[in-house]
Amino acid sequence: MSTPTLLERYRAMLEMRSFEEACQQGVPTREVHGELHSAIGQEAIAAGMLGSLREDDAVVSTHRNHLHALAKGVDPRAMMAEIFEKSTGLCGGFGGHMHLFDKRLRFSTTGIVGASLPVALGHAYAAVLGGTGAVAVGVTGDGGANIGSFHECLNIAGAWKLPLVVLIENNEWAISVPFSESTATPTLAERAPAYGAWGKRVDGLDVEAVTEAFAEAVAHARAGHGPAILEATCYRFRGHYEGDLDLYRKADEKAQRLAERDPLALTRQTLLDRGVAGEAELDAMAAAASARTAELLESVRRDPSPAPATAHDHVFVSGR
Amino acid sequence: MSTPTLLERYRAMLEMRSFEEACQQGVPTREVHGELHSAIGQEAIAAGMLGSLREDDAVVSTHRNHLHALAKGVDPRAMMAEIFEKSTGLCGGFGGHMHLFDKRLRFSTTGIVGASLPVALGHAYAAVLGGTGAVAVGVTGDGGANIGSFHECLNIAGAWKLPLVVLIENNEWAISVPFSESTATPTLAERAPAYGAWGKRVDGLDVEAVTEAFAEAVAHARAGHGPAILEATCYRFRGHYEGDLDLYRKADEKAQRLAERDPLALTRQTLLDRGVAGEAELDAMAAAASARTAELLESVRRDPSPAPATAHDHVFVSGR
Amino acid sequence: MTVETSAAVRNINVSQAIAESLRLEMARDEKVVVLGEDVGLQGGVFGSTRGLQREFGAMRVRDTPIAEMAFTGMAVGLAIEGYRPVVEIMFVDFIGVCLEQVFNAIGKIPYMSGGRVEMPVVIKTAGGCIGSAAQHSQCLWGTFAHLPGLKVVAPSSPHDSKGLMAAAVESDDPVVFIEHKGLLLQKAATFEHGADVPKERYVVPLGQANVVHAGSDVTLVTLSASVSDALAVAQELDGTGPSVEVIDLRTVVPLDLDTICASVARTGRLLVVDEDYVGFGLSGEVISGVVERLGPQALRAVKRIGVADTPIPAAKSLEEAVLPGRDAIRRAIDEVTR
Amino acid sequence: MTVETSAAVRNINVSQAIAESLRLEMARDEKVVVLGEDVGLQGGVFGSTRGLQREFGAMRVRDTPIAEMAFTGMAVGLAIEGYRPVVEIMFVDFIGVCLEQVFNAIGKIPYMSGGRVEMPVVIKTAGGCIGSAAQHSQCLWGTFAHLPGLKVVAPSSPHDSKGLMAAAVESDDPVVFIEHKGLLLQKAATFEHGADVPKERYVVPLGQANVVHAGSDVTLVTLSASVSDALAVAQELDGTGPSVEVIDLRTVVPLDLDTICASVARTGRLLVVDEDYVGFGLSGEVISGVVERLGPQALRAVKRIGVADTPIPAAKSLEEAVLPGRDAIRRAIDEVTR
Ligand SMILES: Cc1ncc(C[n+]2csc(CCOP(=O)(O)OP(=O)(O)O)c2C)c(N)n1
Ligand SMILES: Cc1ncc(C[n+]2csc(CCOP(=O)(O)OP(=O)(O)O)c2C)c(N)n1
Ligand SMILES: [Mg+2]
Ligand SMILES: [Mg+2]
Repeated sequence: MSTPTLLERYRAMLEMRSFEEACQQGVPTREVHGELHSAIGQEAIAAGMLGSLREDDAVVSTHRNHLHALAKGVDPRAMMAEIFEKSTGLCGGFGGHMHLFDKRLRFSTTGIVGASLPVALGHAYAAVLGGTGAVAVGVTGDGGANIGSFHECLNIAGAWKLPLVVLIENNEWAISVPFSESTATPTLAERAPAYGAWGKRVDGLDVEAVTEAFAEAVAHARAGHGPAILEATCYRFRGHYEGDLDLYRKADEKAQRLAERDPLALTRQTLLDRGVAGEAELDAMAAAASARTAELLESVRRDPSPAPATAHDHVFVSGR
Repeated sequence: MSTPTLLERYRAMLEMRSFEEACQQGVPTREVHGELHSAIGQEAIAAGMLGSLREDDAVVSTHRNHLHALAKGVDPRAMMAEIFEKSTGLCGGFGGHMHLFDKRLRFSTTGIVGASLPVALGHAYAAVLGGTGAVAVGVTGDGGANIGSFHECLNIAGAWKLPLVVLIENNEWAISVPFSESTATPTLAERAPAYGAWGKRVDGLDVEAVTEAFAEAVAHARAGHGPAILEATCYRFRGHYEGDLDLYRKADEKAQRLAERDPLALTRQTLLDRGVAGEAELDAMAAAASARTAELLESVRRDPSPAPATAHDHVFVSGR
Repeated sequence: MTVETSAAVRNINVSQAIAESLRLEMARDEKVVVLGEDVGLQGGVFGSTRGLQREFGAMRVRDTPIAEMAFTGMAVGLAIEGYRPVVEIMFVDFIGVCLEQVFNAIGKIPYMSGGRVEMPVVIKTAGGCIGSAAQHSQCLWGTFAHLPGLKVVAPSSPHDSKGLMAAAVESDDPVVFIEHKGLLLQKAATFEHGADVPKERYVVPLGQANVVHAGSDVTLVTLSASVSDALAVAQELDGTGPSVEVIDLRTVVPLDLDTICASVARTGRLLVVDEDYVGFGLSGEVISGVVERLGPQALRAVKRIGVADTPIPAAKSLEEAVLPGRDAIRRAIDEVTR
Repeated sequence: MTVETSAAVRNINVSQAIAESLRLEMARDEKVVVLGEDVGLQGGVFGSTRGLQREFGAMRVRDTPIAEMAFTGMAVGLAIEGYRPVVEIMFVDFIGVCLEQVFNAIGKIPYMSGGRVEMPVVIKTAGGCIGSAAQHSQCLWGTFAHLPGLKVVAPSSPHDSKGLMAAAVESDDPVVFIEHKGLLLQKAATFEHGADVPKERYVVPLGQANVVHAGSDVTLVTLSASVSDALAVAQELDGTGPSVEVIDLRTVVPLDLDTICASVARTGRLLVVDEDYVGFGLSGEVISGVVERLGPQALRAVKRIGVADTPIPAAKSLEEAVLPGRDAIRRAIDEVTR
């Protein structure tokens, strides 16, 4: 594994942003006819994961999962086709945006808050059983860190010294409930001692900081020292789901965050400040990412919907 | 509330022990035809609760609940009748030993591990809603502290500053699984900072130490400072339930604990050492407790079983 | 028992009807408290608690962390203290994390206490399909109904939503109140039955089904969002096809077998339309209940349609294939009257 | 498919039969792992995993903390990694804390993944009454059967326990395997059917009911511990009363309606005896399934007995009153043959 450069991470962030924007286009058209949860504003976290994970490491994500899938290497076309409810999708259109499964890459998601960590714990146990040296990353939001499975999984991982990395994307909100009102402590990372775990809070808008902290967390788990909690702070740029009126947040707070704390803009500025690339090069990079995604979307849109006659397949893999 | 003297606490412990021994008698006779969980060896904890609680404070206990009920002031006769499956029981014989409910005293229990704390949290919320100044004590074992509800309840109590006292009876075992193998940290009290809670570990065989620590925990909660975790260490003197072969624990470990670390013997020795009472007086006190309980048992045994025709009553309190 | 006042009747939608009902209950009885995720500031993700926090304060209408075990279990302590908690579990699919509190505690404590402890708790939740796939589309009323001690309600209209919620809150028994997401999002003006909602408080009693369309050839038993589909088909067939009696159950527990059997005794044909999973649930209970009461010989034809033991798929093309929509209802009526 | 070898047949009890089956499966396939509370050192609170940890080590037979969400959810990750986890939930009543993992993940992932991810998971648990009241006495097979994607097994004898556990472990579909506490504690010598257990591995296939007593007047459908009661009554009536065909379902999902209907087509009378709650569950499904297949006119009488929608009470006098024991079976046979 070679660690991507900042420029490469920036490119990944651009691709992630344009992927999310493409998905949004399916909502008003009802090509995506259920809820869609966008991770716009949280790209630096997923981009910070790049380079630390092996193919046999597991990542288990949540309802807000697209960027983790991309970071794990899931095929974007199959993903987008799944999100657009196509038979060519990652799961043939049966799962949809909240339920992405890639067995080979050990990537999966769940629409139930808190349900990601137990699955990740199972991967972590498998790594120890098989002596593979793999780790398992379980993702949760700040809201999800208050549900019971968080505790059960971290306690087991601590007691059994399992290679579990709990990645908390603290975007300050769980739907309409602010982090500060739902949590007993000012940070989530400070829960680590309760589980004999490694813990760190990192600025999740700073892709370099995330990269370093995530690598450290993974290294801790991979070395057999037990679980790690990495809390990455960020801000939910969109409503909870596309279409959420989002009236419960102060409009000016949101506007300010979008204007001043956009991880893409911040990274771009760093690249410019350091002279890694110029405006034109970065603009071209952004345009290329958009163009590639637009092409992808156009292509996915031509795919067929799953055949109604297959709707009762797969209940049992044995066929009965 | 006047705080009982050590001698009074010792008397309470004697009564608790003899209560538990009386209950055991129902097992071989099948008067108690389900599981029975004895708290022998854990008397100093319940006796340490005496004097700190008001009538409108709530106590929510577990499968190992008799002593907490006695400490809360539940009528021993109604309790024993319930345990012996009599129509005169606290719940008319419908609940049994694991399901004791005394609405007036705000005492209840559950047979499901971890299910006590959410109920206690509800009482704590009621205390704040009503501005009563009451507190709620939720009891759990060491094993029960690893289940998710522990986390959910302490986090909420911390975030909302609710008067919740979590009393952990750490008797070193959860059925056949030792505390040290199932828990990520050496103690449970050290989890307190993760919830912004007060936390303390106390020797649960030392009734004076428990008294002081429990009073402190209750005072913390009652003062509106949020939750408290009190971990009282002890040892399960009996099998998990009466009839458990208990082959998973080293026989000599158990024998030694019984011989050297019996909370009743320890308290008796303190009383003797301090010259509070003499051997004869303490023997007489023990004999009196046994005699009273024996009488109670005899009386309860004469009570009728619930009438089979009533078995479908009470499913809905509205009668339909 | 249903008070129908012609004055001050409005067209409001289901979420407004529920919020209005809760408002009236909270105003009548200060012991009513509402707990759940996003029920306060936002007024519920479907708006069915909108305005309550502003009116009654953040203590009585409490936004909770995502911790269903804790806040559902809180209802038990609150009930013992004399409160009447209304707990919202956002989607019924999430019951998997707190069924314990609902079925082993709330549902059983009245019985386990020998009738000494009441559990006047409402578990308010949303079910049904609106495109969000296997983990956000279930109905699960059959799951709750199988477990003793729980009343189970699933209204089909704004009118019934308001009146049944009043009944649920005033009930001393625990009630699982399953709103349908499709109905919650449906515009007021588009309701074809139960669209008029009196302004004042009224109660639609638990356990009384509603014959929403009279008929003589087939008894069609259904509930929740399927009622409008059944009605539409019945109306379409009026005069031209079989005469279909449509019964809206309103409550799954208690199940109003009296009304169902009275109808089947006339029609001899029973069709159950149920958006929940078909197997081991409501449809089997209705059929068995009728067969037990009337005897098998009283029936000429029996059928049920629903989600045939398949999780709900994501793609719309697949979702439509598993749901019991109007076409499926038409075909089923054909079959039982053939 | 059932291999019955006369050689090396022994009388062992149900917990030994299950432990033996798991031992054979673990020896055959190193991907089989067992997780749960007290399954290792103690060998299970009912002894049904005894000896496994000594033979296969503490990693493959793992004592877990009391954290059902975590260790049941672990099965998902393990299955994705190619393992075949057997998860013990000590009493089925505890499913309330981890139904989420079982019904939204294990049961639905094969479907949600479009058939790309298998869940060869066994959820092994104990149900039934042995005197421990409302929270430790339930059967709940109806609950699991209502939820798609789960096979549900409830054996009645040592023989079937061993063979069905082999089928469950080798199944690529998730299986909920509900042992009966009464059977787990029953002495080997007292089993009157299925007492002989071949020493070698054999499979009793899922979905095939067993006619344990032939008869011509009534079809009695039952399962688990009720089978012995039904058999006893049927044998008692042999010659003197109605001729009762006793069908042991063995598996609730798949439900062997072929065997049931073949019998009812002959007898015309159906009696379901079910220790689970009566309402909205197995008994309704069996009756409706038969009525749908054969038509109501094919039936002369139908009845079901079970726990009539009441939690299980503590006192023995009450417990006996709610359970479908031999007297209740006799009365029910009387009724359907009257
Ligand atoms: C058990 C459960 N409870 C509630 C929900 C509904 N829900 C979905 S996402 C969400 C908020 C999650 O907040 P957070 O974990 O902070 O993630 P974010 O949406 O901010 O990324 C809620 C309450 C759910 N899916 N599962
Ligand atoms: C959710 C749940 N899981 C498992 C059990 C079975 N069980 C009952 S008591 C017990 C051990 C509890 O250990 P601990 O909390 O330490 O209490 P102790 O018995 O030592 O007093 C277990 C596993 C249960 N009742 N509920
Ligand atoms: Mg968040
Ligand atoms: Mg313990």
